[in-house]
Amino acid sequence: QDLAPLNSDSEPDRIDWSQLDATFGPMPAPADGTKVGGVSKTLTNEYWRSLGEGYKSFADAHGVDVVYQAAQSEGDQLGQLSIAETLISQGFNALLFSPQTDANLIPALEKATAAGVPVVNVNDAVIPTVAHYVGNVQKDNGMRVAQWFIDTHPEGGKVAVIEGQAGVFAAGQRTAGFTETILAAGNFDVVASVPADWSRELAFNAAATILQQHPDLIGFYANNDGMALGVVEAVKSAGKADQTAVFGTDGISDAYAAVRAGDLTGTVDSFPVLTGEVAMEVALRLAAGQDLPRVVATPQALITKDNIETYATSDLSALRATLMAE
Amino acid sequence: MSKALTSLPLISRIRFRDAGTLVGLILIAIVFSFLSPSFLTLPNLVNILQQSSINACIALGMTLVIISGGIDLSVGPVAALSATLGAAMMVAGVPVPLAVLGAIATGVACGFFNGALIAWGGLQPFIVTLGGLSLYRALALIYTGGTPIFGLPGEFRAIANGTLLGLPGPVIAVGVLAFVAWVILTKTPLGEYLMAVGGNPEAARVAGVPVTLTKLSAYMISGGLASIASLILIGRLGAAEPTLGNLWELDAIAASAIGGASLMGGRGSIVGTLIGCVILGALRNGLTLLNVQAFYQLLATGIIIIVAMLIDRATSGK
Amino acid sequence: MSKALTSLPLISRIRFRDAGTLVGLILIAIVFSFLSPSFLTLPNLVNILQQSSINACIALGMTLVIISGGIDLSVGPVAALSATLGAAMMVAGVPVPLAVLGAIATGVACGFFNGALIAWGGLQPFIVTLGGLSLYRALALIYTGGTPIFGLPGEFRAIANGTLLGLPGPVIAVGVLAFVAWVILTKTPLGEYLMAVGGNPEAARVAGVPVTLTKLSAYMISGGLASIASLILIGRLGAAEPTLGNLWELDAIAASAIGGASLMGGRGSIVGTLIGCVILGALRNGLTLLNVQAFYQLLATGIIIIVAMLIDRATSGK
Amino acid sequence: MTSDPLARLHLTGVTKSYGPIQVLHGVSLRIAPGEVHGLLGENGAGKSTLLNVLCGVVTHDGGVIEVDGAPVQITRPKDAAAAGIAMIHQELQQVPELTVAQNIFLGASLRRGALFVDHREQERAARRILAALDPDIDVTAPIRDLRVAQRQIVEIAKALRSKARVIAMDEPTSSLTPKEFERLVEVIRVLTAQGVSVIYVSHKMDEVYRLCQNATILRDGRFVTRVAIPETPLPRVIEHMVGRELAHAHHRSFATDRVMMEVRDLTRGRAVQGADLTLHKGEVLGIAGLVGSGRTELLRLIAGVDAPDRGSVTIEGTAVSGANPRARIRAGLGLVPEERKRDGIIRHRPVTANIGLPAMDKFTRAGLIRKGLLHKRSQALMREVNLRPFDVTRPIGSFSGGNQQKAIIGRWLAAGTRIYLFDEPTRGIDVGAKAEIYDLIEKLASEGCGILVVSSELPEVIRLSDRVLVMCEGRISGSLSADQISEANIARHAIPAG
Ligand SMILES: Nc1ncnc2c1ncn2[C@@H]1O[C@H](COP(=O)(O)OP(=O)(O)OP(=O)(O)O)[C@@H](O)[C@H]1O
Ligand SMILES: Nc1ncnc2c1ncn2[C@@H]1O[C@H](COP(=O)(O)OP(=O)(O)OP(=O)(O)O)[C@@H](O)[C@H]1O
Ligand SMILES: [Mg+2]
Ligand SMILES: [Mg+2]
Repeated sequence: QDLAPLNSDSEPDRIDWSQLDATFGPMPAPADGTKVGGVSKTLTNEYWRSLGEGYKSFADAHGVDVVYQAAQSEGDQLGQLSIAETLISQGFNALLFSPQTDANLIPALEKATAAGVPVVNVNDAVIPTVAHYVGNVQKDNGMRVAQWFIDTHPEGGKVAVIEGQAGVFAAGQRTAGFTETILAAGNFDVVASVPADWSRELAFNAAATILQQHPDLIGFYANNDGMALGVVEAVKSAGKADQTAVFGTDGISDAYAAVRAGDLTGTVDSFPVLTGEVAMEVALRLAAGQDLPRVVATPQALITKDNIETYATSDLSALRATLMAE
Repeated sequence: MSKALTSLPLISRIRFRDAGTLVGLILIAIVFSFLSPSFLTLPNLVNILQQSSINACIALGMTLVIISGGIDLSVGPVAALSATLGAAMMVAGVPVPLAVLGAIATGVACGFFNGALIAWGGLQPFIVTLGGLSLYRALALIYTGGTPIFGLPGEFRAIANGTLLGLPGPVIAVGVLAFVAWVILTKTPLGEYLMAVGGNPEAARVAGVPVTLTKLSAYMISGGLASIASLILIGRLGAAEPTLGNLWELDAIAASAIGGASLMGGRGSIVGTLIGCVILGALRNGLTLLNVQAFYQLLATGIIIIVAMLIDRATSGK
Repeated sequence: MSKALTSLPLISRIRFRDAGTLVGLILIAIVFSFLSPSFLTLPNLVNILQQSSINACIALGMTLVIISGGIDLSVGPVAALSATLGAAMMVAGVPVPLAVLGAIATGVACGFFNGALIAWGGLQPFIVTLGGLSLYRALALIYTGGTPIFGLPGEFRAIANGTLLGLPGPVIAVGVLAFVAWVILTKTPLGEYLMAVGGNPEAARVAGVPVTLTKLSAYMISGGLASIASLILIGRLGAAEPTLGNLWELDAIAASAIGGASLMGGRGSIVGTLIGCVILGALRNGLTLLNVQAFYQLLATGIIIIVAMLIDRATSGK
Repeated sequence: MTSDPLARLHLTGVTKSYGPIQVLHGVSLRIAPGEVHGLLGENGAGKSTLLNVLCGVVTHDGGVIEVDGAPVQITRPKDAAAAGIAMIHQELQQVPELTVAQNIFLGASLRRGALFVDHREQERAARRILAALDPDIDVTAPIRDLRVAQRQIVEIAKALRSKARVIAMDEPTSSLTPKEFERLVEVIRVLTAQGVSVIYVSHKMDEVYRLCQNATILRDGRFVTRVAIPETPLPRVIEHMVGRELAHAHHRSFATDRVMMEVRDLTRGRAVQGADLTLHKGEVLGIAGLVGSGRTELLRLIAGVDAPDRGSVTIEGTAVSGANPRARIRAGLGLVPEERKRDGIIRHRPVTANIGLPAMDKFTRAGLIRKGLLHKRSQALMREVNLRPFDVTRPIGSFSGGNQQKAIIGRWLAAGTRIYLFDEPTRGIDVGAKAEIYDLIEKLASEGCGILVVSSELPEVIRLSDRVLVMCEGRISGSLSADQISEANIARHAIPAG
């Protein structure tokens, strides 16, 4: 059957991760010798490594083998395609793809589908024809930060966005979520929205320039944590740490440390390890023949100094419990 | 008889040169086939060729440009721009052959723009095509608004996904293009002009070689091949993204250099470049088969590029 | 008197050459100051200098390498490797000066490795440093496991964040380094050797120039400057990432080329390169001030690189 | 000015400036069909520039060019070819990776159909052209594998390929031996008999007297006079060129018994096999031989530019080893290479930099170059050899070939070299400067330097040498002491037996 092009943020056929057990019963035990292959975007970013940890911890718990491969660098689209194609020919029971772009893994997806291997698209870029997607709602990410500003600064003010690489889905959605929400509040002004290509250095430079021009800026929203940490340094060296809030995205460990230290105001954690576990669970359920909704939404939460200890736990089941409770 | 004798050295010299690159490929193949049983199977070899075909298509044009003493860093963005334009035409209902021609014309036009700045403007190729790298990418992004174009017609995709005699369509297409490039380089005046312009521009000018036209042709061919590569890719992907073609220039330059092209110009070989592409393709394929972690893949890529050059240098003499 | 007369053309020629680049800078500055009132303010100009300083530091080494007829694509990864090693030492409690020396030594060692393959191995600079681009990046990633190193000592960070006479520490540091590079290039035998080796390596060898040592020095200086740039960066950011330095090589090459260095070797100027860096820095700063949308920033970057080269060419004559 | 119906080529009032420097001031030239016309003048007089104008390599600022009475516009090399003008360039203009045949037909390749180069036909034609010049050249070999002399012959062949009505030859024999010159004479005879006109530029006055009917003399870019060659005695011609008469000097010897350098069993492939030689203080040792006999290679081995397979070089009692020119230079040795453009000059750098290169330490204090000292010293040296134009700050590439040679020689004087290896020292040097260089060599000898001179000009070898070694097929085939030196004796050893 032909699937409608997927928009992971708005697809109606969706389920929240917390409802999986309730709706479809407990995980069926995987068959002996089940192998799952994962193709990640890159390993140079903690987010994707954590995702792999999630795959592995869940797979280990259920006696499943995982192979987790990544392109040599972010942006290496053809390299990732080669990796995916090479994996398919090795006979996996399910595949987890985190594509570099919306399209670069399509041939691999088609090959896998033809071979009857279920493919789960895990986060970030979205293959429009994919049958199963696991990940957070990107747009919601920016909306949460915008909401924080609306709540804490009822008087409004100037804010700026530091964007990721031009043309990347997640960057566009996060920025749009933030900008639309905060502008809808009426009394906020997005005075700058410029790209820093996921680079801490470029983010630092852009933030320094923006602060120079708008000394009364009340906050920055950065599309990922690396850039946010660069912005934090620029804010500190401009002596505006008290006035200017800085938000990141992803919830990497350095961001947690910076939130604790009071440098970073907050980050939208999308819980990569947990996401990895959920994705692996979805893959195994599919391999076992279950029929799941097209999108399984994974949790995210705005982490600030106030609530950080609730989420900063290495105990995954405790974290699961906390998030389930929300 | 004397003629046969005198023409022998040239042939054997050329073959000898490419043989150096071949030795590198064979060594890599031997190592991988020992480490992974699936490496030396027919489907995997076809797979390697298929995966190398896009890089090969780009590298053919790159080799001609490098021989002419230049470099083309803008191939990836040129590919993206022509792919998105071509795809938009197809989606808008333009007949496939016309859209394909349109895409190729776009690539050739970008190449013309590069070539014009270099040949007439007298600017350095590196910097012109570095500017082009940003420029064409920006045009592709602006044109598409940053979103991929989906829904390419099935008849178009069938070409890229078909097979002939067990070989995938892209491999055959690139094979034909390589043959054409080889003929151009070794059998036509343009090939001589490229060698002359790259080898000794002053001598070329004095001899009445149309230096400007020659440079223009090199960049236009490179642009055209970039758009053909992008068509192959979008045929396989079924979608055209404005971000496609990222880092293509580096792979293509690496393949040309491994294949014996000199970045000082005047030297290079189509056969060598093709072998270079397969070396890079086999490398990536073998490392994935062995499930080598990404960081170590990167390490291996770096080491093997250098080792391939060393082997090549050692076997091909000075 | 005759001496004054005969030496005049040379001086005016050099000044004239760099003046072309300066014209480009002034034009860009005029355009931006019309479009944004905050562009031509003192704090913003200092800001531009500060933001250009890292690229300038890299570009100094790049210029020397380019003059010697080579190219160094590996500067970014070399910076990442030395930054992460240096940061790890500091975090482990090694005294700051020692850790700084260690970082610089790492950069110089990487440069030595590049230089050795090029000078002794006879490989092409482009391809050696392309291999290095993967190799050093992989080493930095493997060493750190891919995670940034935080918690740099405050005394170290104070250097990068301090100011002297109203100028930020990095600007002063790079200014001093630029002066040293200028002296090396124009006043020392090494400078003469670099020009000779880049201009005609064979003739240089016959004339007794220590070609191997000269090339080695160029790459070692470039490696050392890359690590100094990375130290400035991590001092400012407070963290050393294994992914830092991405695409630094392109900015540095662009700056050198805009500043008049010829990628064929034998020609280039420190002053010109510095102006080139400020052009690129001003460009990025101005586009941010104007809040230009991402795609159009990319477009403007491409166009301005090309236009800067055209202005430069037009004003500096042939 | 009325056009002369008899003239094959008529130039009037040609001017040319490079930026502010005017190098041609209204030069005129007239050549009849079938005439060989000499174009004479000192280094830098503007001969090459004039020919380059004629061939569209540089565009002139003013003046008229008429071919067979019709004015022609020449702004590109193609225009010159269309007007039936071909040229042999002073600096070899070849593409190293292309074959001999491809180089000969570069820019005018023979086609098979409209699209393809007919390599076979080109090779056949190239072989036909080369048959008269040097049948040993392999037309399918890439140019980079050829020696200088062979490459110069290829350069000649390039000009002969087209059916030109005028062939401009800019020092076509600067690397050739008398034997090859004779072949060229034969070729020119055939051409002129067919009505082709030849402009012949050379500093070898005997050649000019063999070939030319008339000559035009330039000085400092100005037309001086036109002379009928056989009727005008050589001293008159030289006076027109140089502006003064040259004293005819005789050989003086300063040779001593003290050994400066010993070369034993030096061997590299087939090019040089078991060469032994001893050079004494104050001695000028000539090395003669045919083209390809291995003289250049021998000097390169001695200078450490190429690595020998075996053998030793001992300078002042100390053995030097390895292919390391720098170590030889420190030991007091210097090579003036044959192929100036490839092995000699750094084009974009000023004369001073080119001079200072080997002996930077002499011009350095506390790590910094003493530019003033280097400048003064360069000026002093260049005044001695009469550099034209006298501006040591100009890039060396903008000087005429002969003046570049003077700068390269000056480099070793500046370095305080004790052992000079001259490979074709006066190649491309005008008669006046030639005398100056001979004087210079003699002066160096008188100061106790040892000098090796490789030259294909026998009169030069005889004029300069205290002793002559003759090379043949890579071996030293004969050694002639002062009283044995003669053209006949040299030729006897130079020609391979059998
Ligand atoms: N590209 C250039 N730029 C500036 N000056 C130049 C250039 N080329 C030649 N000249 C000058 O033009 C003058 C004439 O040079 P030309 O090469 O024609 O001399 P020539 O008579 O051929 O000398 P030679 O016998 O040494 O070959 C010289 O003074 C030279 O320095
Ligand atoms: N580039 C080269 N490629 C191949 N063989 C060479 C090359 N250079 C020199 N040879 C060989 O070395 C021998 C000696 O050449 P060399 O140039 O030393 O002779 P020469 O006497 O100086 O003649 P010339 O007048 O041509 O300079 C030649 O016979 C040739 O076989
Ligand atoms: Mg001349
Ligand atoms: Mg010789």
